[in-house]
Amino acid sequence: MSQSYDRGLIEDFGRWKEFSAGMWAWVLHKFSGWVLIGYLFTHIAVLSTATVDGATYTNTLQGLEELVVVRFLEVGLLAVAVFHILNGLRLLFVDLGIGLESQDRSFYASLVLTAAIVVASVPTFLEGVF
Amino acid sequence: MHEHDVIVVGAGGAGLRAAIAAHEEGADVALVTKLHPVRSHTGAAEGGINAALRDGDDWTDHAYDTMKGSDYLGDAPAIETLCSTSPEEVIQLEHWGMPFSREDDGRVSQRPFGGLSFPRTTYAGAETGHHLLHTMYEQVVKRGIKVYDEFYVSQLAVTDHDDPEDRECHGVVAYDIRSGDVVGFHARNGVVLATGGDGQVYDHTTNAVANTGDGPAMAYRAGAPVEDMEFVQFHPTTLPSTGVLISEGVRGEGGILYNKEGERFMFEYGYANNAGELASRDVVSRAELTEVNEGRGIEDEYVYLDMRHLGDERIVDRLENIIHLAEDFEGVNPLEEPMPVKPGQHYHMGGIETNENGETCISGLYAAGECACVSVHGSNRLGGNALPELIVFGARAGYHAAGRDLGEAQIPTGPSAGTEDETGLDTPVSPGALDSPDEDVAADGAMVDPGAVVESAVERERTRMTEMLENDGRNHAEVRQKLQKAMTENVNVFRREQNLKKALEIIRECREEYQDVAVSDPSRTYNTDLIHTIETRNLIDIAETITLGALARDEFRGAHWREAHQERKDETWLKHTMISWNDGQPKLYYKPVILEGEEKTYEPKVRSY
Amino acid sequence: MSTQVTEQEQEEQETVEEAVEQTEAVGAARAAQVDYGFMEEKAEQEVRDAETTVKLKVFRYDPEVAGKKEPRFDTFTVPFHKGMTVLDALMYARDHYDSSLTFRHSCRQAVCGSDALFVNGRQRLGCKTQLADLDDSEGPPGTVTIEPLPHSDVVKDLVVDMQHFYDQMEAVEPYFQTDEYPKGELEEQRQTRENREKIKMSTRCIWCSACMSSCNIAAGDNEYLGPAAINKAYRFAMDEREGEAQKQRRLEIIEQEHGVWRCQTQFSCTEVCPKDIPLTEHIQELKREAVKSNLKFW
Amino acid sequence: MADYYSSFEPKGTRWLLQRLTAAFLVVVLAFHFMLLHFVNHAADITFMGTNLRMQQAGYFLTMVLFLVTATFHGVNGVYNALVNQGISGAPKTVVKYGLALGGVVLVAQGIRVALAMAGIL
Ligand SMILES: Cc1cc2nc3c(=O)[nH]c(=O)nc-3n(C[C@H](O)[C@H](O)[C@H](O)COP(=O)(O)OP(=O)(O)OC[C@H]3O[C@@H](n4cnc5c(N)ncnc54)[C@H](O)[C@@H]3O)c2cc1C
Ligand code: HEM
Ligand code: SF4
Ligand code: F3S
Ligand code: FES
Repeated sequence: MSQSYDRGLIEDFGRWKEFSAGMWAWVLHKFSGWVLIGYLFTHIAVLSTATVDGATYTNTLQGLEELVVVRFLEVGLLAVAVFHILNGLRLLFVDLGIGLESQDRSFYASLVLTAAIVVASVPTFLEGVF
Repeated sequence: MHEHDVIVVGAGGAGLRAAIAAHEEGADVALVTKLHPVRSHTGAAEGGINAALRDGDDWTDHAYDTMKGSDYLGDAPAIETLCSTSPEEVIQLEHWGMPFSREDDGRVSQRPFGGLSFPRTTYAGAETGHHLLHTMYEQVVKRGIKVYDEFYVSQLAVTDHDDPEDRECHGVVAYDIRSGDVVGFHARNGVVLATGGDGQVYDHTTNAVANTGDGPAMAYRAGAPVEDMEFVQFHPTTLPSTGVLISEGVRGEGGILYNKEGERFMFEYGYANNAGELASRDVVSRAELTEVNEGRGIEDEYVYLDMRHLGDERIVDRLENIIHLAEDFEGVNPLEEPMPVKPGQHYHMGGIETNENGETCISGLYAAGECACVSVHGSNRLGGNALPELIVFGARAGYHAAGRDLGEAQIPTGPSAGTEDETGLDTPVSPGALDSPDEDVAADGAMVDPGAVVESAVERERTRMTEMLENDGRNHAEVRQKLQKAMTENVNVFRREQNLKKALEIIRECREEYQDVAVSDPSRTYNTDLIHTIETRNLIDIAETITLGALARDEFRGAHWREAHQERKDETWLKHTMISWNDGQPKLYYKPVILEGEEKTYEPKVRSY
Repeated sequence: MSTQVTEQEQEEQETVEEAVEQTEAVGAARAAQVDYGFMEEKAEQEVRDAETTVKLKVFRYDPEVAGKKEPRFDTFTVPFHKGMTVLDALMYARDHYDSSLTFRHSCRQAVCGSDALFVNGRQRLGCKTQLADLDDSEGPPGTVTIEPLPHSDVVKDLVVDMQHFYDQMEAVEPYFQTDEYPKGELEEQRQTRENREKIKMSTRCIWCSACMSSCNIAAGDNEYLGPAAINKAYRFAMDEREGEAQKQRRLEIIEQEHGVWRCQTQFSCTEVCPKDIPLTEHIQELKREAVKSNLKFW
Repeated sequence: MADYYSSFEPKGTRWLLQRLTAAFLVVVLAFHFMLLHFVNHAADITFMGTNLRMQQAGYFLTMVLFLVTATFHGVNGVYNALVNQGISGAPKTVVKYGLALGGVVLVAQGIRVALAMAGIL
């Protein structure tokens, strides 16, 4: 019987500023998961050149690797993958009921660790680009 | 108009139990309540439920303790019913899944409580009332009992025969808070009032904001007498800003009370040289107020309760919930600073007069729980005796209303049970209604069709509410505050004749001011302004009966202390103070206490512990 | 529940409104002239005398009162004193300035669960929130923003529709059921201390709906049981007095389509619960119990 | 309320499998990353190298298993996410078979690629 009022945006994701750790973790985990599965499809597509012949495969791969964009995308992929793995581990622990009290800290830890790993591997990834 | 066999008004412990009982008996029952059931104030009870469950304990001992605690103003048939039935009702709760605290052998735990000769207080952590309330609501859900929640009952549909004992109650009128609709509820068999306490009469109370004594006020105006209204229990340790209760446990563990000068006043000024802080509730409350009145209170308002010396470890171990209460509701960390405390209204022993079956003198109208007075508590309630009252008498009222034969009641009700009328009560102003008094009983005597009685009550209420909404005037909050303040100043733990009279004068003023109260919120939707305004009217009527009773009873018994009358006068005062509305001209009369029970006759003794 | 009003709902609403008209609801009159004279003067005096004051910015909405049909925020200045809670401040504002300010409250001690509100961007109980604690530094904050619970239908001002929450709570068969009671008069069922300890936190729920309001999943999926209802199921599933067969049945209930598997462990429910119930932990434990019992049959 | 009950409830199963595959992926993904991005830099990858690695039965099996698990984990994850988002009825069925098909195609193509890499095809 409610004479309800639609508060529209205030209601739904308009409140993102007030999101807490767990919510961000969820958003980012989703995002990273989708990127990864998307990448898996692309990846197999690219590797499919191997079915043509060895040279095409080598050319394609090396050709791609020469593109700066691809190199940067790879760093992004790494970030996404590392975060998904770390937060995935966090989620696995949460599922086992371990360390629930420090769930927010473990989320921040995954972020920090992801950043650290990404920064640390930039030299390797971007080697030879510039 | 809704129609059911039994209508239960109020869904706290008493109301829920009554509804389940009526349902068990096969009746079509509905709960009508202004709050959703789980919001009822029964949820606030912490301590426990008294029941003689164990070997070595016996319900007759419980009865004896209760009678003694009541200072011989309880009626034996009621007390014996309470104590003999409480064990099975408690086991019933356990069978419904209530999470009681447990012993090593898996049985329910019991602990000692003030005034009891055996540790028979069954409890569920520090939140017994919460569990009791929720367990019973769950059973209501299980049985599919109809609940009209957020329906404010504002009027009983009672016929208006001259003699209240001839009147019949056919239902209630309720205001649907969500829609603003005024609806009739026709009860084919009976209406059970279980509206709880009325602590809002005072400005400082452990009671909820919703505890406004609607039930007693409505029943009183419909002709059912109210009994022993002067007996109001005050709790000595409540937090000043909210009235939240700090349990006796703190003093039990060794907490100390001191005043502004840092003196341990219970000893220093000889209020209780033996028991000190552990003296009974009324003694400690009076001591605290004396300190404040004599200028030794902090901010002229409260005293300190200190438990720091017990050590953090012990406090955390035994009184953890107190730390949270003080922090959340007073902003004080009791591990670091003393807690401010002052006395607050806690429980009302008086209420609508009923017999052991919950019946009032109006046929078809029942009452149970804190709003009723069967009289088990007499002049003073023992801790842990209110919750058993809810389930024992709630169930009985429910069964009886649904038609179960519970045998002949021993306790007589109605003005005809009175033995003598008060003649000499000298009131400065005349109490009661200001003008045409008949507004409070529905229908004229000739009306015989029950449905029509309800309909006409609905009509009246609709008119009354519309008027309140359309009138211009002042806000009720002003009147309410004035009333509450007057009651706290003049009718609390200290009762002096001149103050009581002053209170009556102010109550009269409040009545007059209430005449031009208006509701500023014009909305149909969730108009709490309207409801609070109606409640204020009820508070005025209740305040008046408390004060009248207090003025009449010139003795010191249980929670009632009179300045010039410092002893219990058994020759004259072994009787209940009764007040009937008498169509707007309150009439005071008395009814003898019944001290002869089935089990034995209780001889008044000096109440010492 | 999201507050997106669907067309159908709107229609229903209109018919309800008509029905209300037919049954002669009282109200929707003109606004009476109400004199706050005394109270308002008193308030002005108190505000002047107070060392500190607090500004309440309160969400206002009423579907049928001109000027409130479009939601707005009203600001009230309230004198602050030590120990003052958000609820105290709201009551002060109502009693001294505007008696049409509407909110649910009763116990003032965090047991009735009626005053869960959205205070400064977080679900809290008004009565359990010290104004002083809303500020990081000592002392009361300048402005406190008070809104009704997000993701719920607003009925009026700070009052939201709780029906959906109640329905979810009642969907998990929230009542004790067993077929075997101990024989003999006045015999209670036995329960170990450990078991009572295990369910202890879960039994503390006061049905305030703060958790439900804070959960994004519940906001997006109207049928999701929600943390409080799942916690209620936990309270019974883990109670050894009900026995194994009942526990299986309870696991079936929470495994339904919109049951435990919907929970994405966002933890906001646990963070806002005023009774400190470890909701996420209970939900997770139920998931594991469900998996375990499924594997057992496999 | 659950109106039917089979001894193996699919919703819980998908949830469980998502965790189990995740646990397995942690290991192989880490291995994959180390080997192909740090030990052998991506830019230096040639068919020769790949071919060499893929000819080892152990490595080959690991990679195929990786593919199968990751595909399942990814596809199942997307499906779960959509179900949680409240998809039901016809779209749900479409998504279900669409994703299953996509997964199968991906695995099939992946295995074809793997075989080619190993020089078997
Ligand atoms: C802080 C505190 C601690 C306590 N501790 C203990 C203890 O340890 N042991 C013990 O035995 N006792 C204790 N008591 C006393 C005991 O809890 C109460 O006496 C008892 O709970 C009252 O229950 P009730 O069912 O009569 O009323 P309530 O639980 O107050 O219920 C009243 C019901 O009536 C409804 N209602 C009221 N007016 C209307 C209306 N006009 N229209 C419709 N519905 C209406 C309300 O919605 C509510 O549902 C304590 C009391 C307090 C305040
Ligand atoms: C070490 C490796 C990984 C771990 C530990 C891991 C962990 C997880 C976990 C626990 C979930 C479930 C989240 C939930 O239901 O709440 C998940 C979801 C998901 N994962 Fe992974 N994952 C890993 C690798 C991958 C890879 C390689 C892919 C890509 C193919 C992937 C794609 C996904 C997707 C698409 C989801 C669904 C996301 C969503 O909920 O929307 N993951 N992952
Ligand atoms: S679980 Fe906590 S937040 Fe949720 S309704 Fe219960 S008490 Fe409120
Ligand atoms: S916030 Fe919602 S997602 Fe789960 S952990 Fe709590 S129910
Ligand atoms: S008023 Fe009861 S919970 Fe806040």
